[in-house]
Amino acid sequence: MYVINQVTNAENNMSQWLVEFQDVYYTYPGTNQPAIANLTLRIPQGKRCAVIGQNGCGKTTLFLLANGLYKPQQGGICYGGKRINYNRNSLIELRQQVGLVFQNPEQQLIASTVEEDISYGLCNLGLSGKAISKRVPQVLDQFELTSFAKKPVHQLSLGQKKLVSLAGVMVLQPSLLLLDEPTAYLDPLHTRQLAQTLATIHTEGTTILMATHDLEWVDRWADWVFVLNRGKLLLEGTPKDVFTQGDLLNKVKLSIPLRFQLSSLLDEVNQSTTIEQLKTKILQILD
Amino acid sequence: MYVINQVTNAENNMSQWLVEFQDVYYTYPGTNQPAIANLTLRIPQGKRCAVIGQNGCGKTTLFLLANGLYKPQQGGICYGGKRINYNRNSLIELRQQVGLVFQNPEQQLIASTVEEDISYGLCNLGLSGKAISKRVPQVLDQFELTSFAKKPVHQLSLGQKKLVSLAGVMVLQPSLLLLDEPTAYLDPLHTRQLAQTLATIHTEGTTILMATHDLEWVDRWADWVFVLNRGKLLLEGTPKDVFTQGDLLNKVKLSIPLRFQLSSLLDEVNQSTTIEQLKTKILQILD
Amino acid sequence: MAGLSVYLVVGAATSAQAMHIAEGFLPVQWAAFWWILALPFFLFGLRSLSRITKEHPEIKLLLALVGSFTFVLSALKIPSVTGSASHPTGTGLGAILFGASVMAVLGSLVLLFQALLLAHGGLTTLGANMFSMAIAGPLIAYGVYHLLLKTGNQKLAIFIASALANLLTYIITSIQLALAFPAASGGVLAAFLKFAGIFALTQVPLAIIEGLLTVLVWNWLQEY
Amino acid sequence: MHLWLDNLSYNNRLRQLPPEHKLGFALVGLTIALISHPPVQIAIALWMSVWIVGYARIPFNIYGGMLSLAIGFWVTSIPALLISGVAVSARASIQADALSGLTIGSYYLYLSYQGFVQAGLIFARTLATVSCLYFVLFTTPFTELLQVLRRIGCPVVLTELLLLMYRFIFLLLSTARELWIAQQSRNGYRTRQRWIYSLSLLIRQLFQKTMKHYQQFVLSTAARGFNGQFRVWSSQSYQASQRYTLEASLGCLVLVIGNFLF
Repeated sequence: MYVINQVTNAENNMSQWLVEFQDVYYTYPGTNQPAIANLTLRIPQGKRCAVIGQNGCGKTTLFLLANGLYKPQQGGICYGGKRINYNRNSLIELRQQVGLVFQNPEQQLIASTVEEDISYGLCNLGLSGKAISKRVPQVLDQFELTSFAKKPVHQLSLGQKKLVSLAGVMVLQPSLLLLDEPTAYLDPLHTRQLAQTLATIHTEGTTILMATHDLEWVDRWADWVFVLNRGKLLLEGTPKDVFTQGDLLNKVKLSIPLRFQLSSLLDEVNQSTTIEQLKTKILQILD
Repeated sequence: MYVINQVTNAENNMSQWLVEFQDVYYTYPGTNQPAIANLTLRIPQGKRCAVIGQNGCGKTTLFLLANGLYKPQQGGICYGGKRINYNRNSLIELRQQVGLVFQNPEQQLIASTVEEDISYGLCNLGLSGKAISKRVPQVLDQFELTSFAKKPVHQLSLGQKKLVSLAGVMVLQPSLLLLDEPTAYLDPLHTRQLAQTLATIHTEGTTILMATHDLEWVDRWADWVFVLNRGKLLLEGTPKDVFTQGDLLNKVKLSIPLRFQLSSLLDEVNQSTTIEQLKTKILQILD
Repeated sequence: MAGLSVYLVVGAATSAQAMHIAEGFLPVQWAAFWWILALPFFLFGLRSLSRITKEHPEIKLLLALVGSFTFVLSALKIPSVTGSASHPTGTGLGAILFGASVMAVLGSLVLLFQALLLAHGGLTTLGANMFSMAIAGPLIAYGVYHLLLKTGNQKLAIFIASALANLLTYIITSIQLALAFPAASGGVLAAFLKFAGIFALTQVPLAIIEGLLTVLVWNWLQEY
Repeated sequence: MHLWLDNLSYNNRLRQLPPEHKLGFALVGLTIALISHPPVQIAIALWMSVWIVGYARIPFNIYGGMLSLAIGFWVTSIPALLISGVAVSARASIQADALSGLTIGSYYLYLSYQGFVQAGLIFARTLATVSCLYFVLFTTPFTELLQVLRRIGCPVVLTELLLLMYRFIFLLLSTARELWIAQQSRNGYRTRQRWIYSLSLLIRQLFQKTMKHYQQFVLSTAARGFNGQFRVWSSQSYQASQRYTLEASLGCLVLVIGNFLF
C-alpha cells in the first residue's frame, strides 16, 4: 500500500524541489542564538546533496525540521510542493517519506534483534504480518545483514549498527533520506561499503541529503552542496561551484579538498606550462 | 612528587623503546577470536606514532593493555625497559606515565565542571591541594580553556569536550600519550587546533601513539606507523615505508593516501616525462 | 555527594541477600502464597500503567530507561567484604515519581531481569521478592510522601518516604523467611527477630542513606 | 558488569529448539522440583546438568561456577538457620532441638537440629530449582522468551517494556563499563576514599546520560513513525526435535513416579 503511494507521489510531483525551507527560524528554548535563522533552502529531487559547515552550524536542527520533529517558529517547510501541516496523520505520512538516520546508531536502535529493529517502522505503519515478513528479508538481503537477523543489537560492531540503523529507515522506502555523519568512526572498508549501498539507494530513486565533515567525500560524491554557517545558508551549488569559492570557505574555516585543487590545477595546464612549473604548483598544494 | 619522578625516569631510561609488547595475547571472555594475537610491537621513545587498521583490528585493546587496564593472557609488556608488574603500586605509576584519551569524550569526562574534571587525575594521585591548585590553571591556560573553567561539561561543544578530555590526561604529564581516533566527528577547524596542540605536546617531549582511520593525517603527521590486522602486527615503519607496500595494504583494505601517491609520482618525474603523461597519471590517481 | 558516599561504604558491606530471596529458598506453599498475594497488586498496577501510557506513550521509554538504570546499578560489581554486591532499591523514588501502582509493575520487571540476566533472585521466589520490593515498599513510600507533603517540607517527605520504603522491604523479607522457617522454640516471632536482627545491622543505616540518596537524585532531577 | 550469561545463550547447541518447548520443560521441571522430595530434587539437578553441559554444550567450568554461586548464597544463609538463641530460663523447652550450645550472660545460644534439617532441605531444593532456572538462562536468549510471551498473550504494555528494557540495559551497561574503564585509566579507584568519590561520579554521569537518552529516543522513535506502541516483528525458524521431546517427557514422567516411590 505504501509502496504504491510513494510511486504515485513521485509521478504526480512534477516539482523540481522535494523539500523547500521558506524563511525558517528555529531557536532552542533557553538559548539566545537561533539554531536556524531565516533559512531558505531547497532540496532538489533525485540528487545526492551534502550539507557542510562547522559543528553547531545547524545541520542537525535542519534534519529534525525536515522530518517534522521540530516545527519552525517562523516560516514554513514544503514537502513535494505542499506546505507541511503539523497534524498527526500528515506527520506520519511525512516521516515515512522523509527517513532520518541519526549520527549515533545507539540512540536510534530500540529493539532487541536486528530483524526486530528493522521491522519497527513497518509495524508502526500498521502493515500486516504478511507484508512485513516479505519486506524485512528483502532489506536484510539488500544490506547483507541476513546472517545477523537474529543477533541482538548490543552484540554488533559500530559499522554493523550503522548499517542496521540505515536499513531500519530504508525499509520504509522513503523518498528523501537524511543522513547525519554516516562515515564518522567508520574504517575505510566500511566507508566504501556504505558508499556502494548509498549508490544503490540513489539509483533506485531516493533523494539523499547528508551532513558530513569529510570534504573529500563531498567532492567525489555530491551533486549539490549546501554550506551552512550559524543557521544560515552561506553558499550552495555543485561541488565545483562551491569549492571555487575559496575565500568564502576560508572565512567559515572550511578547506578545499585536495582532489578538487589538483583537478582545477590540471584543467589550467596548457601548452606553455613546463613540467617544473606543474611540479612546483602540485607541491604547493600538497604542503 | 610525581613530576620529579617523571623527570628522573626520563633521564635514567636510556632505552630506545618506551613500551614493548612481547608476544602478547588477549581474548575477551566469551569470544573465540583473540583481540590481540601474539603481538610483538615496540613504541619508539619521543616519536609520533600512528596505529592504522580496520575496525576490530585490536587498536582499542592495544591501548587498554598499554595502560595496564587489561593484563595479557600470554606474553608480557615492558614499560621503560622493565616488565610491567601487575601490582597496585606499579599500576598506579604506569597509568600516570601512560595517558589514555578515549575515542568518545562522553565516556571519559566524569566530573561536572571543566576544572573539576581536569583535576580528577591529580586528586586520585593524592597530591596536595596546593600542588593541584597550581597545576590545573597551568593546564587550563595551555589548552586555552581558562574561560571555561567553571562551565558544566555538558554545555560544551564536541570540540571543547575533546580538548578537556585531552587536558585531563595531559595534566598528569605522561611520558606516553595514547589517543583513540581524536579527529572523528571533528570539523576541519577543530582538527587543525588539535594538530597544533599535539605538536606542542610532542615538542615538550611526550611520545604520542594515535589510532586513526584518517590516512591523510597519518601521512602528514606520523614518524612511525603500525599496521594492525586481526590483532597482529602486519607492517611497521615510516609512513614512506608503509605506504609503498600497496599490495599488502590492499589486502587489509587500506588505501594509500592521495598526498603520498602524488609525492611519489612527482619523485619519479624526470626529463623525459611529458606534461601529458604526468597529467594522465595524476588523473588516474585522482579517479 | 556526601550522602551517596556514606551509602556506598555501608552498602558495600551488605550482603545482596538482604533484599532478595534466592531461588529455591522458599518451600512450595510459601512460594505459591507470595505469588498469589503479589498478583492482584501487579495486575492493578498493570491497569493503571496501561491507562497512563495510553495518554502519554513516550512514558514507556522513560519507564524502561529508569528500570534499566536501576538494574545497572544493581549489576555494578562492587567488590566488598562479603564478595557480593549491594544495591539501592530505588523503589521509594519510583513510587513518588510514578505512583505505587506503576512501581509494582516496573519493580517486578527489574526483578525478572535480575533473575534472568544475573541469576540473582529467582523465578519461584519472584512472587515473594515482588511483594517485598515492588509492592510493599512503594506503597508505604507513596502513602507517607503524600501524607508528609502536607507539612510543606518536600525534601523531608522524600527522605522519610524512601527510607521507610527501604526499611519495610527488609522487614517484609524477614517476615517471609520467618514464616517459611519458624524457630523450634518461639516459632515465627523468634525466627523473625533472628532474621530481622541479623539484617538490622546494615539495613537501618542503609535505609537512612537511601533516604539521603533519594533526596540527592531528586535534586539532579530538578536540573532537567 | 559483563553479562556473559546473555552471550552464551545465543551460542548454545539447543538454540534451534522452539523456545516454547525449552521454557515449558524448565517450568515443568521447576514445578516437580518444588513439590518433590530431596532424592528426586537431586536427580533433577543431575539431569538438568546433563542438558546444560551435555546437550547445550555450556562449558562445565562456567556452569559449575554458576552453581557454586548459588551454593555460596546457601552457605552464607545457614548460620541464621543453624544458630538459635533463647533465654537461659527457657532452656528446657529446646532440649530436644539443641545439639550443643553455650551460655552468654542470661542468653543461651545453640545449634538447632531443626535448623540442620531445614538447611538440608533448602540445599536440595536450591540445587534442583536453580538448575532448571539455569537451563532457561543458558539455552534461551531473552529475545526468544519475549517472543513466547507475545505469543501466549501477555499484555502488550508488558512486552513493550521488556523489549525496551532489554535494549536499554545493555546500552547503559556499556556506558557504565566505558566510564569505569576511563576512570581506572586515570587511577580513579586508587584509595578507598577516591573509590567512593569515583563511584558516586559514575552513578551521577550514568543518571544524566539516562535522562539524555530519554530525550534522544523520544526524537528517534518519533522519526521512525512512533504511533504509541513499540511493536516489532520477528521471523520463526525453529526446529522441534523428537529425540529431545521424548527424553524430556519420559524423564519428567519418571521423576513424578519417583516422587511417589520415595
